Order: sequence, then C-alpha cells, then structure tokens
Amino acid sequence: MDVFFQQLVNAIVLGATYGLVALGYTMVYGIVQLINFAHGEIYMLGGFGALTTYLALPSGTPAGISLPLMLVGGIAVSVTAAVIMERFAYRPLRSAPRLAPLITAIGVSVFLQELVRNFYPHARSARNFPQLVNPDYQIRLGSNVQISAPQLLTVTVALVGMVTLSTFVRRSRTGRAMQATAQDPDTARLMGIDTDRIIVTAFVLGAALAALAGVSSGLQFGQVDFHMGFITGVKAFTAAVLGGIGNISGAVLGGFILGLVEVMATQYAPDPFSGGAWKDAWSFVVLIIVLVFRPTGLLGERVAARA
Amino acid sequence: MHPPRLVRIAAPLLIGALVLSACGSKKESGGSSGNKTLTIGVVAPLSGDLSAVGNGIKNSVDLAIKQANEKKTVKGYTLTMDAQDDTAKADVGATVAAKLVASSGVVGVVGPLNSSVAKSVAPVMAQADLVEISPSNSNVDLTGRGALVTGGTQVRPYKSYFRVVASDDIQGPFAAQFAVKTVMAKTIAIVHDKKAYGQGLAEAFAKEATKDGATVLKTETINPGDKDFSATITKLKAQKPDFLFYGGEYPEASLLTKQLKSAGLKIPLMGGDGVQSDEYTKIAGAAAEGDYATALGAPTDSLASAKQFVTDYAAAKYADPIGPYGAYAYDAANVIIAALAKSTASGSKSGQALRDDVTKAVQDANYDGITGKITFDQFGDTTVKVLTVYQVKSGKFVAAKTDTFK
Amino acid sequence: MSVLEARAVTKRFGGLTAVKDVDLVVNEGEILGLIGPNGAGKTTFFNCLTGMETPTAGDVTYKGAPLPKRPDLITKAGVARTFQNIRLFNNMTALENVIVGRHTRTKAGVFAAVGRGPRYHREERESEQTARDLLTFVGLGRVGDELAKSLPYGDQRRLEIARALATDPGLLLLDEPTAGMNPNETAAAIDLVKGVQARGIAVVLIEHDMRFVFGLCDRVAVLVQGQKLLEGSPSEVQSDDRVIAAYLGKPTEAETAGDKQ
Amino acid sequence: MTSQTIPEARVRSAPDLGVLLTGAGALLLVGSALLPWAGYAGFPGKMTLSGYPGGARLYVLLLALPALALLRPLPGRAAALRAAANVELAVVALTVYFVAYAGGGFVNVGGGVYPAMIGAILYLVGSRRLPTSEAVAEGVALPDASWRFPVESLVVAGTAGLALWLFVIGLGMPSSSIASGSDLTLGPLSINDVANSGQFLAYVITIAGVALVAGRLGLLKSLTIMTGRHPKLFVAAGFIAAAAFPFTQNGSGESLSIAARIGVFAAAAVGLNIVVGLAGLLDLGYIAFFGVGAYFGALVSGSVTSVTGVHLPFALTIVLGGLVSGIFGLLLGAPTLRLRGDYLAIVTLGFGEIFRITVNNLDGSAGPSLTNGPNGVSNIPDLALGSFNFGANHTLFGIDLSFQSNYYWLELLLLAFVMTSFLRLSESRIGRAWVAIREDELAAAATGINTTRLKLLAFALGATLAGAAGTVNAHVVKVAAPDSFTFIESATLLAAIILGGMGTVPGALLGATVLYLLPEKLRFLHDLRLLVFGIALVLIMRFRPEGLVASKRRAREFHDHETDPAAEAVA
Repeated sequence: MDVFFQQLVNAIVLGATYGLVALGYTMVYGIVQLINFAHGEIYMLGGFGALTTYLALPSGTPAGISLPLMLVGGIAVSVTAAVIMERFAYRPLRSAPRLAPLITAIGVSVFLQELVRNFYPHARSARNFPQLVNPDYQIRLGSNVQISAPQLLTVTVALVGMVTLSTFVRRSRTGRAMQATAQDPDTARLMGIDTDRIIVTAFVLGAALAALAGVSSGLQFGQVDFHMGFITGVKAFTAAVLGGIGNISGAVLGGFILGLVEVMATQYAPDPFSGGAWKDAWSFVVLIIVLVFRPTGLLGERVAARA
Repeated sequence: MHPPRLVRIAAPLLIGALVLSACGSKKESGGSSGNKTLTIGVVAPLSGDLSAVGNGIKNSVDLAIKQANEKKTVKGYTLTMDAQDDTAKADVGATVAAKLVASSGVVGVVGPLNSSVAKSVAPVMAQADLVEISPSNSNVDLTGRGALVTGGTQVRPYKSYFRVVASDDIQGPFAAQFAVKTVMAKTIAIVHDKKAYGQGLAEAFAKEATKDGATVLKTETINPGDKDFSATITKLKAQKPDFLFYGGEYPEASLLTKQLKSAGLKIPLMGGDGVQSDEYTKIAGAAAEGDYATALGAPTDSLASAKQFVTDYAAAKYADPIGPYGAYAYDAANVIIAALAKSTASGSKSGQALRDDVTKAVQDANYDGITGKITFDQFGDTTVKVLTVYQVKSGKFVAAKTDTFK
Repeated sequence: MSVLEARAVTKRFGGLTAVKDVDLVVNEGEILGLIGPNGAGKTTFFNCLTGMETPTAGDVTYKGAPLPKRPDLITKAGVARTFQNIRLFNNMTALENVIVGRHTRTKAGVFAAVGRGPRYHREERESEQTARDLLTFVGLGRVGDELAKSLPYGDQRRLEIARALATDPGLLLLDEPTAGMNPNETAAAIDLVKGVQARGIAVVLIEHDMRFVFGLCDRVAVLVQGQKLLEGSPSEVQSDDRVIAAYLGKPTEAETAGDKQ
Repeated sequence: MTSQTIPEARVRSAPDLGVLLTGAGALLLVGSALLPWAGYAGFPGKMTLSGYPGGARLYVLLLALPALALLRPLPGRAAALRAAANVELAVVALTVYFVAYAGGGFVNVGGGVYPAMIGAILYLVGSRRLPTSEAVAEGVALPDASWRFPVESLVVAGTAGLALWLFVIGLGMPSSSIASGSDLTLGPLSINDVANSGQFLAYVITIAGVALVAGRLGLLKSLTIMTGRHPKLFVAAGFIAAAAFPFTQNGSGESLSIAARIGVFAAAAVGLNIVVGLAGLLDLGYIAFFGVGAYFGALVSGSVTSVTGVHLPFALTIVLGGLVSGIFGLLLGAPTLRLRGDYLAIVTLGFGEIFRITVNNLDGSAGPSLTNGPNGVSNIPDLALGSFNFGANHTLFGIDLSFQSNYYWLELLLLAFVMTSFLRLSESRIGRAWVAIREDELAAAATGINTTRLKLLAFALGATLAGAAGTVNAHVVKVAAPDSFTFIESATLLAAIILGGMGTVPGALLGATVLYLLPEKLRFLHDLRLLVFGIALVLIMRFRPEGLVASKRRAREFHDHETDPAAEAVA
C-alpha cells in the first residue's frame, strides 16, 4: 500500500505542474478560442527569467530573499513575452481564418526556443538551476511515504496559484468581465467591456501561472533547458482538454488526472504495456476514452458557442 | 511627389552598404596560396533537443581540421568542414547525405549521432563509396552484427561505414561483468530511455548480468526529455535493488541519479559512454558520487593528447560543451585526415578515385587517437576491445578498471 | 390523403416541456401555417420533425412510413426544411449550394469521382441543370456564381428554399420564410410558396406575419406554450378568441415577434 | 496588342525624360550584368566572370528586362516599371553590400558595380517620371482566331518551363556551409555563407519582383485566363517540366533528394488537405498515417531487419500500404468524429503520439515484436522493376542521372496521382458534400448529407493517400524509424497546407516547397536557421493569413469586391 500512496504523492506533484500550465491554455482558449502552442515556451521562459534573477543577485543572498525575487523575475519575463506575443503575433490575426493563428503559434514556439538556445549564455544544454530548497529534505507522510521539500513547494505554489486565479476570476470586476467575454464577446463589447484588455489579461494571468510552474520545476529538478516547454506544453494542453477547455476547475482537474494516469500507468499498467515508455500512450488513451463519452471534457467547456 | 516607401528604405540601405563596406582594405587575390581544398563533412543534429550533443561532435571535428591545417598534415591541401544538420531525423539524413555526396570536394564524413539516421545516411554514402565514420552509433545492425546475436553470419551492409565506438554487444556485457564480478551487485535494476542506443546497451547488459548470476529486475523505461522520474523510482525502490544500470545519455541520467538518491535509494548508477561526460557530474553534483560509466579504450585522461584536446577545445571557445561523443568525433576526423594524407601523398587524385582511396586507407587505419588505438575490422567495427570503467570520485570520472573484453 | 402525420409529439428539455402532445396532419399539396407567440415551441416542433432533435415521446409518419431518426435520412425520405436564421454554405456559390441539395438523389462515389466515367459526367450535368432550373424557379437565375454570403438577405432565403427543393421533397418545412423581408420581397415570397405548392409539394410554414399566413395558407394551426391550441381554416383561426387572447395576453412578445430574429 | 492600349499616353508622343532615363538606366544595368562584380578571386557564384551574367547578376539582368515595355505604351507600364525599379534597386544594393562585405571592403568590388549603381538609380528616377495613365492593365484577351490555340499553348507551356527554370535556380543554389580552415573565413560565417545568403535573398526578392511586374502588366491575369482555358495542357506541361528536372542536374543527387522529399511531403499534404481543407477536420496527428504506410512498406520490403520476412512486389505494397493506413483512419475516425473542432484536434494529436509510442515499443521487450522499436526497420533494399534497379545511377540520352532521379520520378508519379485524385474529388459530389460539412454541419445534414459517413470517408481517404506516400518514402530513406513520426512532422504538414492556402493543390505544393526548401536553403544561417524559420512562419501568417495561394473560394472571401477573372475574360 505504501507504494500506492507514494505514487499518489508523485502523481499530485506531477499533476500540479500540468494543472498550473493548463490554466494558461484554458483561459486563452476560453476567450479567443486559440490553441496557444507557444504557452509551453512561456513556462520555459519563466524558469530562465528566475535563473537570470538569481544570477543577477549577489552571491550569498539568503534563499528567503532570493526566492521571492526569482519568482518575480520569472513572472516578469513570462508576462512580458506573453504580452508581446499577443500584441504582435496573435492580435493582427483576430479576423483571419481559424487555423492561421495555429501556425503562428507554432512559429512563435520555435522562435522562442531558438532564441533561448542561441542567445541565453550556455543554454544549449541544460543549465543548472540553484536548488535553494534541498531535495534531500524529505517530509515523511507515512512509514514509507515521503515528499521532498521542493515537491511540496511545487504543490503549494500550484494550489496557491489556482486558488488565487479562481478567486480572481469569480470575484474581481476584471474576472467577471473575462467570464462575460468568454460567454459572448460581442455582447461583452456592447456592454462596454474592453475585450482587447481582457484578452491581454488572460494572456498575462496564464503567463504568470506558467512562470510559477517554470520556477518550481527549476527548483525541483535543479535545471532548466530550452526545450522543457514542449513536452509540458503538450501535456498541459491535453489536461486542459481533458477537464473541459475554457473551464478553470477543469484544467486543474485535468492536470491532476493526467498526472495520476501517467504515474499509475508506470506502476500498475499490465505488462508489457507498463513503464515510462507507455505512460504517455495511456494518457492519450484515457483522453480519447473520456472525450468519446464526454465530448466536451470532464467538467464541460465554458466557451462561447460560435457558428 | 513623395518617394515610395521602398525607395525610402532602399536608398539609405544602398548608401549605408557603401559606407560600411568602404572601410576595408584591398584584398590580395588568389586566396590561400594555390592550396587545393578538401572537405570533411559532418552529419549531426545541430538544432533541436539533441543540438548540444550534435554540436559537440561538429566542434570537435572543426578543431581537428583546424589543427591539421596548422600542422599541414595533408600537404598541398587546405581542409574545410561542411557540417549538415540532420535534425535527428532519418529522412533529413538521406537528404544531407545526398548533398555531401554531390559535393565533389567532400572526401569523408563524420557522423551521424543517431543510429536511426545512420541507417538512411549509410546507404547513400556507400553508393558513392564516401567514407563515413560514426562517433556514436552502437546499433548492432549497422555493421551486420545483428546476425551474430541470432546465430547467423555477419554480412557488412554498408561498405564505407565505420565506427569508433563499441557496439552494444560489447560495451553492455563488459559493464555487466564489472557490475556483477567487481561491484558484486546482486539485485540489479535496469532503466533505459527507449532509444536505440540506450535500449541496445541495456538489453546487452541485462543478458550478460543474468548469465553471470545476478538477479535482474524487470526493465523500466523513461522518456528522453522527461524530468520527473519519481514514479519509476518509487516502483524500483519497492523491489530493493542494490545497483542500477541506465542505458541512455547524461541529461536524463544525471537527473535520474539525483532523484534516486533524494528518494533515499542510495545505490550506484552505471551507464555507458553516453553518461561518461563531465556534464553528468556537473549536473548531478554530489548525487553522482560513486556512480559508474564505461567507455571504449584506455582512460583518456591518462593520455597527454586527450588532456590537450580538452584544453584546446576550451581555448577555441565553442558555444557547446564537448559532450559524450566529442572525443570520438575528434578521433574519427583525425582518422579521415590521416587517410587523406596517405591517399594524397602518392600523387594528385581527386573525385571518385580519391574517395575510393580514402575509404581503403580508413579500412587499413592504425591511428593512435585520444580514445586509444583505432583500427577497424572487415565490417567497419572498431577492433579495439579495451574498455574502461570509470567511477565518480570527488565530482570527477576516475578510471576504476581497464580491461580487454572477452 | 395525408403526407405527414405527427401523433402526440412531446419534447422535454430537463424540466421544461417545449412541445407537449402535439398532433398534426399535413395533407398532400396543402400549405399549412404554424403560428403562435414566441417560445411556443414551433421551431422545436420542426426540429423534432426533421431529426435535429429526438422527440421525447410520440411518433411521426411520412406517407405512411415511420420517419427515420437521422436528419439526412429524413431529407432522403422526402422532408426538407429551411432555418429560422438562414444556414447556407456561405463560401460556396449559389449554384453549388443548390447542387449540394442533389446529394441524396445522386450516387457518384469516390471511385466514380476519381475515375470520371460517362455516367459520372451525365450525373454531374443533370445535377447542374436541375440546380440551374431551381435557381431560375426561385428567381435567382442570374446570381448562380455569386458566393452565398454575398447575396442580399431576401435572396439568401430564396436560395435556401431552392436548396431544399433540390432534394426532391414531398414536404417542405419553412421556418419564418419572410423574416427580415420588406413588403415587396414578402409579396414575392407568397408567389414562391404558391409555386412550390403548384409543384405538388406540401408546405408547412412557421410565420409571424399574419397577413402572409392568412393570405396564403389553406389551414392554420396555433401552438401556445408547446400545445396545439386549435387548428382550422384561416378564417376560423382568425376569429377565435383564444388565439387573440394568446397573442394579446403577452402583447410585448407579440410586438417584438415580427422584427426580432 | 489589344485595342485598349491606344489611349492618352500616345498623345504626348515626344520621347519624354522618364522614358529616356529609364531606358538609359536599364541599358547600364544590362551592361553591368556582363562585367565582373567581385574584384577578387575566391568569391563564389560566378560573380568574377566577365561577359557572363553569373550569380546575382542574372537577377539584375532579369529585372532590367521590363524596360522593353518602353517600346510600347502598354497600360500598367509605369506601375510595372516602378515596381521593377524598386526591386532592382534592392537587389543591386543587397548584392553590392554582400560582395563588398565578403571582400572586406568596397575597394574590392569589381568594375560592374559602378554602372549597376548608377543604372539602378537612373532606372528608379526615370520610372518615377513615366507618364501614368489611369488604365489598369487588363488581362490580354486574344481574339478567337485559328492562331489562338498554338499561341496560348506556347505561353502556357512556356510558363511551366519558366517555373521549372526558376525552381532549378532556387534549388541549385549552393547552400552548403563550408567553414573553418579556409583563410576566407569571416568570423562565424564563411565567404560562401555570406555569398550564398546574399544570393538567396536576391533570388527571393527577384522572384517576388517578377511576380509584381507581371501583375502590374496584367500578365498574371492573362495567364490565369489562358491556363483556365487549357487546364490540361498546363498540367501536362508542368508535369513534363517537373519530369525533366533530373536532366538539369549533371548527375548530382543533391537537389533531387530535396525535390523528392518535397514531392513526398506534398503528396501527404494534399491528402491532409482533404481532411482539413475540404472537410474542415483539424488533424494534428496526420503523420501517423504516413507512418503506418512507411512501416507497412518497410515490413514487406524483404528487408533483413523486418520480422515478417515477406517481400511483396512494390506495386502491391503501395496499394496495400494505402489500404492499411485507410483502415487505421477509419479506426480512429469512427469513435471520435462526434467531437467538435479542437477536441478532434487533440484526439488526433493523441493518436499520433500513441502511434509513435507504439511503434517505438513493439520490439519484443516492451511489447509484441513487430517494428524493432527504436531501431526501426532498416536496410530496406532498393526497388527493382524488372532489370531496372532504382538504386543505381543511370545514363539516359547521354545524360548522367543519379539514382535519386529514379525515386524522384516515382514520387512525381505518386504526386500526380494524388493531385488528380484530390482535384477530381474536390469538384465532385463528394467534395461538395465535404465543403458543405465544413461550412455548416447541421445544414449539411438537413440537406441530406450523411455527415458521419462523409467525415469518416475524408479521414479514410486522407489516411490512404498518406499511407501510399509513406510506403514510397520508406523506400527512399531506406528506414522506417519512430523519430520520423513526431508531432512536429504533423504540425509541419498542417503548416504546409495552411501556408500554401487551404483546399488547393497548388497551395499544398507551394506550402510543402516553402516548408521543406526554406530550412534547406537557410542552412547558411547555421544555428539561427530555426529561429529565422519561426519568424518566417509568423510573418507569412501575419501578411497572408489566407495562405500564399488562396483557393477561389477563399480569395473571394478575402477580396469580396474583386470580380472573377473568368467572368472578365468573357466580357
């Protein structure tokens, strides 16, 4: 049983990152129906932003100071990139055929990866990320079940991020305007909502959460690299769809389910279809099964129905 | 009348171009004093996930060529490099191979990194009898060794294909013998990255380890590019192994060993030449202490030339690290250069005749490289059966045992 | 003789009953008007007849045989329709829109299309000819090569009718055929519907323009809150107090009914 | 040429300053193209030869040719010449810059540079002073006479030939990145890199310029009319031109290898076009069907690494490969076609990944033994048709042909078949039904279309064509390995048809060309290659969101008020 609970912990940690990144996909999709394939790169930039901040700080800065600053730095870089991306790559394509922005997104994704690879010093292979939170520090949850400090941090950051976001969207004026825009952008515009601003807000919030995920991933694994966004991005997108795209709770749920499927498939899937080599296949099989029975995801989508 | 936009842009461009280019000096015509040029091609992934490893190969070849030009190793010729990005894909590999074959100045090729790419590159090279030396392919089929495993006769599939690394069926068993007989591992966990190199190595290891009497747990797999291996580690931990063999390369291996030890599974990790890299110890830090890796040849750091290579590489300030195959690529390039020196010495040849000669010369090569002595058997495999096991001590790979594989 | 018989058709959405126990018989060659205040369930009833919605209860027969379940099979059986908010294939030409209507009456499959034998060519020619005739019939003979979406509103409604006619229906269901039309266009629409009737096709139409309904229809059925209030000749319906009450009872809706949508 | 050309321009008949300046500029440019531009040896691209317009000088010459229009006051002449002069200035400036930069200073340029610069400026100034008439060039409508057919045929065939010629120039341009060792190295870039990048840029600009000039002179419209009148001839001429390509290669396989790659991916892109362009189903895992074909082809090729040991004749392989792939299309399609737009996209993406993971695992250790896992099925033998071995170099009509020509022709045939199928389908009852579904699924169902069946059909047919292309590709690259079927490959194929213009054959062709040629030609950029590629994708979508070749429908969608050229031709 210990193994099961340990794997559960592993699943929650993995799912937390997926969920956090999935939120960015879901918010942008909910409002502009754009699959922002470059969102994974925003996550990657968050990690590099934090690394840069760390390197800029005088050595010996206590973790209590550098860690919050790194978060701020990571968020700043991700948000800036997302805003620029929205303004110059996506906004001009609002009225273009539906698939054009998809290609733009792929282009932006390639561009950002290569930008980091070529111009960030020594980023061609993975860069070591300061392990400010000691991974050897294990918190015992049971006789043989444990969670390491950085893993706990990842989960905490994710939960705080998710709760903050959902409170923001439900309670704040801007949040309600976002919901309105997602439901019916034309009416929202008539009601005096500045939809451009709302769309930017969605990008900004998504980027900030992705940056949080990027930084906590850096802390957890002790490295960041230029292609870390691709796999996480695809997984997060899957999570968002699994939960019901456009649906904020859905993204979180989707993230955790995806984490659970991957981890449990590694441990329990019948031989020879178990292990890391098959786990992603299992994720997609679960996704396909879910969508066959619930065509708009587990919690249903929250997107304006547009003809 | 306003000038059109293009004029407003183009006119300053024209003027700017002239101003910029005006400050220069008259160039001597003739270029490089009548020297003829020969080119060594490189096929490796220079972009994407594997670009760091691929560029390590490219840079090492570049270094070899620069040094050969300085020393005038190939008299009467200037060597150049033509590096082609295969993007780690077989079909791109076929295209760049055709490109190199078509370029008449190309007389030898180093690469590719991946065995699957090699399988589309080698046929094109063989067609033109253009010599190709891979610094990293270990797949048994490339030299027909696959038939040996199943009990058949070995037939060479690609007549101009060579490699300077050991194939999986040598390195894997060598590592297994060390693990079982020297480290005295009893219960061995095996993990690989499900790539041709990692899987081939891990399977060969498992076979030998079982034969030697160790208990080998069911092989686990991870995905290249993944960072979170906690699920695999939890699964392994429950089976209480005392040794872990990893088939794959250092980026994943270093994360794996770190997470392994954080999770409290404090057993040594052993890998092949894809792990034996300074990057491994750099990323894994203290967690790598006590881990093992094998590599072909006698310990490189005991050779002055190998130390010199590392120094020279650093001095050349390349953007990418040497990587696991840089040293092999450097040797591969030097084998081709030596073959060129031999082939051109007997008189001026060019085109196909030269390519044929170089291929022959490589076949007969007997070269003291930084990874050891290099000679090839009739199938293109290195005949060197000397391998070394390294262990991480105080953050560095140190030779633990050098032996001849039997 | 009846073309369509609907017996006790009921449609519930969760707790809401949109259509309740509606019986309706359409006779061959007649024009039947379906009126009622907004939200009376007229369009839902249409959707139940054409397979867009599955009725919760009740059954429908067309020319004596039970109506199939899927929209395309219903169309194939002979019931065609138009939509309240026009649904054309916007980026196809008017002619192509109508040719698509021939889909169920033609056969060419993949191999015929790639191989292009004489039979294929004959079928294509026939489809195009039929489509051109129908365009002329609805008065759009000159705009066949225009994109559907670039046509004026009234023409789009006609085009939708032409497309429906191309399926060779025995019964045509028109959902607010004059919505958004000016008086001239409405007058022309009367002629068009009569023309359709003259081709031997029965017509059921949902309409808010009472003059149009009472001027055109042979019979009128009134739907209120999902139930059939009454059915009869235009004069009977016109003089029935309950109908007036049903409309006047909710004057605001009755007023907006005409110009909304 | 036509009666429309007479108006006012002729009234001011005195040779005016504009005409003189433009003519003088053009003459200077032509002259300069025959003089050497690089004053030092070692500059590649034949820029040092005199009396021969080598390298970028060819483009300079080409862009001076529109000045011939000065002889007749054609409508649109002034606009065309202005465009030509603008582009000419850009090409001259660019080329001079690159020659001077590579040479280490302006002092090293050759004698041709000076007249070129003066000529370019005169050309520009002169063209700005040309009398402008309001008349916009219309397409030339030839009268219905007995000589019309031969003339039009010649023009149509000539266009196909010209297109090939331009393609040959583009493909044949050296792109190798020879670095190190040479004393001509310029920092990170070699002299070849600099020269090649300059020439490639000049080439791209020139092509755009020629298209611009042709448009201004109404030639494009004429061409549209003529090809519209002789579509079969145009296609045949294009096919012959494409088939003649290997004869221009002097026995080299380099360009053929790229062209063959473009061909096979264009074929797959056309197949994807059925699914996405016609039926409107977004498919992000399409490469899996290509992979099914490739693996099938590899497994029955008689390769020693194939576990089946079966060796089927190739003609049968390609048909069966298509069928097997089509069955996979049905298997995927059946449960998922209810899904709307982007949900379908993620499911197809998932299917693509499942395929890749599965073939990576079916090696006997992590699953049943079938595909050799990550090693793939390799050592695929060369095709042989009777005594004709596809793997050998041949000589035909005294011209050496590399073995890649054989595969190139094979893929050309495949492409021709796929294109014909697509075109015929798209204009048939089935194709119209697909478009109807794309436009409005509910209305399509109400019009009698069995939407589920037709969507399945689209999936299956798209998969079949991809499968056929895959079997061919397996024989060309000699290995079927999992790395070749990643999500990026699907995305690239999708990008090809969106970039080219959805739902059109020329679009898929052009898109595949751009996406597979551009990275090849950008090799001189070394590490910046993908960076520039990413920017290029963003920019193309920014400025032509409807794709490079918009379909007739889409063109009208975007430019509603423009009238149909065919209608004009009749008028």
